[in-house]
Amino acid sequence: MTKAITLALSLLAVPAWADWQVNMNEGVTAISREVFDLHMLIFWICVAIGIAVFGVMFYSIFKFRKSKGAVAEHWHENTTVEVLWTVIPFVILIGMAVPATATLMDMYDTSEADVDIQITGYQWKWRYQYLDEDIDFFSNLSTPREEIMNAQAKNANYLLEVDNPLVIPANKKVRFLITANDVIHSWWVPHFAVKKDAIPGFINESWVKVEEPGVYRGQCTELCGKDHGFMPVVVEVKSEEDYAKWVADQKAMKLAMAGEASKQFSMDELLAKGEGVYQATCAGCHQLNGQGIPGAFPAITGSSIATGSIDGHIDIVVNGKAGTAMQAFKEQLSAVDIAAVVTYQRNALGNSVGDMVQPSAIQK
Amino acid sequence: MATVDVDLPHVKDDDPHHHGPAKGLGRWLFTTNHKDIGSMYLIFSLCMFMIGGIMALIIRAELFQPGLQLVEPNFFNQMTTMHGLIMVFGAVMPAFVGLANWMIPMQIGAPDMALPRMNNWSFWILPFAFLILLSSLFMPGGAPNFGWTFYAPLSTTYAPESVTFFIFGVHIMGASSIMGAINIIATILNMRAPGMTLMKMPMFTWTWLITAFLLIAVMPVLAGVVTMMLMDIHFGTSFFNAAGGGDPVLFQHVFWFFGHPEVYIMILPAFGIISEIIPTFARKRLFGYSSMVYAVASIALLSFVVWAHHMFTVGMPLVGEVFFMFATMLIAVPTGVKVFNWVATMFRGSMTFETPMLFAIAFVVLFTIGGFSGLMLAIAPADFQYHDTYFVVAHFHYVLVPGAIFSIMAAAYYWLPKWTGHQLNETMGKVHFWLSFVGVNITFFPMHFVGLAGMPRRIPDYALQFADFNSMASVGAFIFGFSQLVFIYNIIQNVRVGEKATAQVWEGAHGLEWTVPSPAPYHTFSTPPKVD
Amino acid sequence: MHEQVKTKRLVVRLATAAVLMFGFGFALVPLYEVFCDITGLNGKNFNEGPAAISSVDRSRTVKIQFVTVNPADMPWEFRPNERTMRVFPGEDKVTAFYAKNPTPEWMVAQAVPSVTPSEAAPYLHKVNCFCFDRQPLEAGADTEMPLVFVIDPDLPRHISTITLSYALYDLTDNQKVTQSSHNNDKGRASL
Amino acid sequence: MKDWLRAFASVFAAFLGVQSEENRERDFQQGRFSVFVVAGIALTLGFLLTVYVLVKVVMSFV
Repeated sequence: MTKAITLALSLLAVPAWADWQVNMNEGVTAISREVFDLHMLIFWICVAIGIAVFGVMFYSIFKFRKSKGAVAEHWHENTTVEVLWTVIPFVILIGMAVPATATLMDMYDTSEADVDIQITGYQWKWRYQYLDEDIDFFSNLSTPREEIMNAQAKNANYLLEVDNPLVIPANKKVRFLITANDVIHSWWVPHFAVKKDAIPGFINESWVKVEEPGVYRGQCTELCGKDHGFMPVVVEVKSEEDYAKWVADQKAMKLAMAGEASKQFSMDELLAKGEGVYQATCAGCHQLNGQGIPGAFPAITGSSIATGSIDGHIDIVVNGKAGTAMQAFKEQLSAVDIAAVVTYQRNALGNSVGDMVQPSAIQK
Repeated sequence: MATVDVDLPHVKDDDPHHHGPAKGLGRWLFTTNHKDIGSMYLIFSLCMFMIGGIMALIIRAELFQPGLQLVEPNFFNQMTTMHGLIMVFGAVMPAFVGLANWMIPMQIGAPDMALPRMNNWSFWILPFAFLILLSSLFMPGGAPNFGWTFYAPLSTTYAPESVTFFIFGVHIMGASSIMGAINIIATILNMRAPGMTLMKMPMFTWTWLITAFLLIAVMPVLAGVVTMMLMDIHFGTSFFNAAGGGDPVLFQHVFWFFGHPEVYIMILPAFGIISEIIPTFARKRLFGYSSMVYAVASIALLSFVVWAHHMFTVGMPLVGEVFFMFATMLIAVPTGVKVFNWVATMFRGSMTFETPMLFAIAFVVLFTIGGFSGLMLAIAPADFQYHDTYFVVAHFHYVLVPGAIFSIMAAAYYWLPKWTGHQLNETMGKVHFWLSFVGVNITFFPMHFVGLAGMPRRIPDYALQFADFNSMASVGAFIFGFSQLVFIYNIIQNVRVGEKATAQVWEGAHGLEWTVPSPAPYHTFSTPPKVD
Repeated sequence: MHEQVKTKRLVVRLATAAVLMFGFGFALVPLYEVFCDITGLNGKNFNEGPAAISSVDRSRTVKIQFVTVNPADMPWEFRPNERTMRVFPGEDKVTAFYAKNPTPEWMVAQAVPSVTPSEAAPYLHKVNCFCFDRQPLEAGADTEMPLVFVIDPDLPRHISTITLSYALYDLTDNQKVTQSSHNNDKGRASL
Repeated sequence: MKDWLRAFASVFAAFLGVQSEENRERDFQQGRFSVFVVAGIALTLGFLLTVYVLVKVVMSFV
């Protein structure tokens, strides 16, 4: 019954923002414009050849019909014509190969970069580490599950929004060192024309020099499992001053977080924060109602771990469970978040154990 | 195609000791007759086409609107993977093998295939291979969900339990293809009627001979790659696991070394069919028969040196990218140029437009569009924007659906009167054609747009800017899907009823197969025909 | 009958060709290793041990970065002591990587190196590297793992930055014979 | 020696995808299958080499 409702609801929710984009994004970097021009050049060449070929073909379809008394001729070979129609495409191809090679060489430019960022693909999120600064955070999909399940109208950036976007300076060469933690992913931002596979155990590199500040969105482009369609890439390009300010803020926030870890929280504060963390991180597998998916993901409600010893519960959230989809969230969640979500799981979703965890009790 | 002016007196094949087919199920289980085995391959391929089609409709139904409506993401990935596997290995390849089994012996004047018993066996292991594959849908963890290209480590370390069933299924399909290829080469090289020299062989037989060599060269490599996967998963080796010194990119290289010749295996027989049909309905001999034969042979050889254009974004050094870009663009010449041969055949011909000719013309037009998008994909820097988006999905569906599938339908409409002995219902044939033609374009042309706009492939849900073209594609998919029921109706109708078809069937047809009566008797050419 | 013999011979030849191609599929693995070593494809390089490099090229410096990845929830702490170094090509350099095993059990790990840009891989010689062999660590222990390397002076001049990354893989389960006390259930649960 | 030369010429024509009728008849009547296979593989390796050299030349312009 609920499926019928959601189906009806989705038909009604006419996409607020119809878009009929038919062509490639021209992009905001010199490289992406070069690629766009190359794409259009080859497209027009193909259209020209197509018109020629289909023209002759449809001409003969209409002119040489038996019903109009056409009598078939008997020649069936003419090597000079064949040589001609082989050499001409050959020359056209060379014409295409020259600019293509030039663009490809520009892309493989190995000059020194101003900012180096390590991008690591995880199963179904991205991790950004700034090599020169001590900044390291995860970027998760922030589209609410209700929108995905059609219980709520979809916002304009549906499925292309994250909680912590990657922030880079404009007009600076930013070099990306791309690798993966588990399976092969692929990091793509259409407006940069940057797409590189993230391969576990190996490192790839790419770079970008963005001219206009703004927010640019992309997605993982290599099948990486269940939520391959739900790990977007959002890059916020700031001017140099804003970027410097952002770096300073990040560092200050890191210090504050360290301080906060030693603070004592009340049960309500922990529950409120815990609910947010649960929906953003845990609901993907354990589901919103904590029932999980039988045979695939265990339920939280009435789980022996969530109602059992609190240390066991913390250990499985911090270190995960090897050989299963339960990841170690030690690096992905702050001590405060882990304390909050453990408390939430023990005192909500049908469990009411009554105890709570302080961030100081979490040693990472 | 060399005209074969056979003035064979019309011999009714009724010599006394002739025995018709056995009765009941035994006929089909133990048959060694190339016509029965050909029919079984074609019926099997049609069933697989329907199953693969249903999965495609599930995919398109989910993608009709943004948001998850029908299926959860893991099952969606199973549908895309199984759709790919069933269509490639279950619908397209068996259909071509079925057409080869039916037509090659009759086209070269041979009584049957060279190894009839192996022929029976290479068919009968196919249904079991697909039973193994399809049964994985009902196993814990579900069917394979790592795409039909099954990249490691998603297909090895992170695969569901059923990956082992997938591996054994692929092994058996590979064995069937290799045995089929050996059988076809032995038949063509050793059992041609006297006078039917290699120079006079019809184009369908020529393309199949070359495809058979390709099959023997690459199906073992596919078996190799899945065996390496098996060893990685169960026997603790590390071919593709970086921890033990392996390399996931090695998997991609070995897979695509098989993969690219495989796509030629799926299109060369289609070249052969179209080169049979267009001359018949244009009443004019194929333009440049020898160029076609030589080009198809060179395509087979050159298809081995371009595989890495599927991997431009994997992080190859610059030298590798430029090499594979140049090599791919160069081999596009002999392939693309063949389209001009067909157009030249139609030029100054005298054409009529029955259903087979309609499908053939649609093939030439739409396959060429797929060829153009393929040429755009060959440009490495631009491929950084196209790779693994819906632009690639549009490309390979244009070369496969209006390409391989339309050529199989054209072949069916072209040779069915010879197989069943009944004339075709032209109007129903045209209904099926126009519905499929409209459906195919509404489904796959918008995919070019969403692909260029930035929609990656293999995702169960998408951002709002891709919504409109996706709903169009989904509507087109249902049109195309249900119009295949008309195709099934036409086939059944043609088998059961329809006025008597003459031996010649089509006015402009040439070739030994048109010298035997319609329906083709159970045993043809027991006494080899004399070809001058 | 003559035709039977010809068919039999042809089929045997074609079948052997198929078996040879199956072997060729497996031969692609060592072929790939050799190809990687020559071209540095995919950032793999195998030039380990002392490199016969005499001269030090002081006309330019090359920036070398060290990057670490803990794949598949490897619980160890693992980071380079020095994130970036500026070196002269031809000059032997030493650095170290810090590793700590926070879990309550004995573990062993294997580091897998990778270099980018892959064009530079053949020019980076690892004289002595912790990635040559497996690194065991007792519960709670930590260590400094040495790396001695030198960059070949005939590194192409347009390469100014080399990044050397290490992925530290946990090899404890297939190394250990007895089931450890820590009940890390290694059973294959479905995903 | 003559038919080796002719085989190479025919295979090269095949790579271009153009061949005349009488060449084909001559090839199929006199040519030996093994000669053509060797010529085919040799020319494919030749094709590989020429493209590789072409790439190196084009890259040297950077």
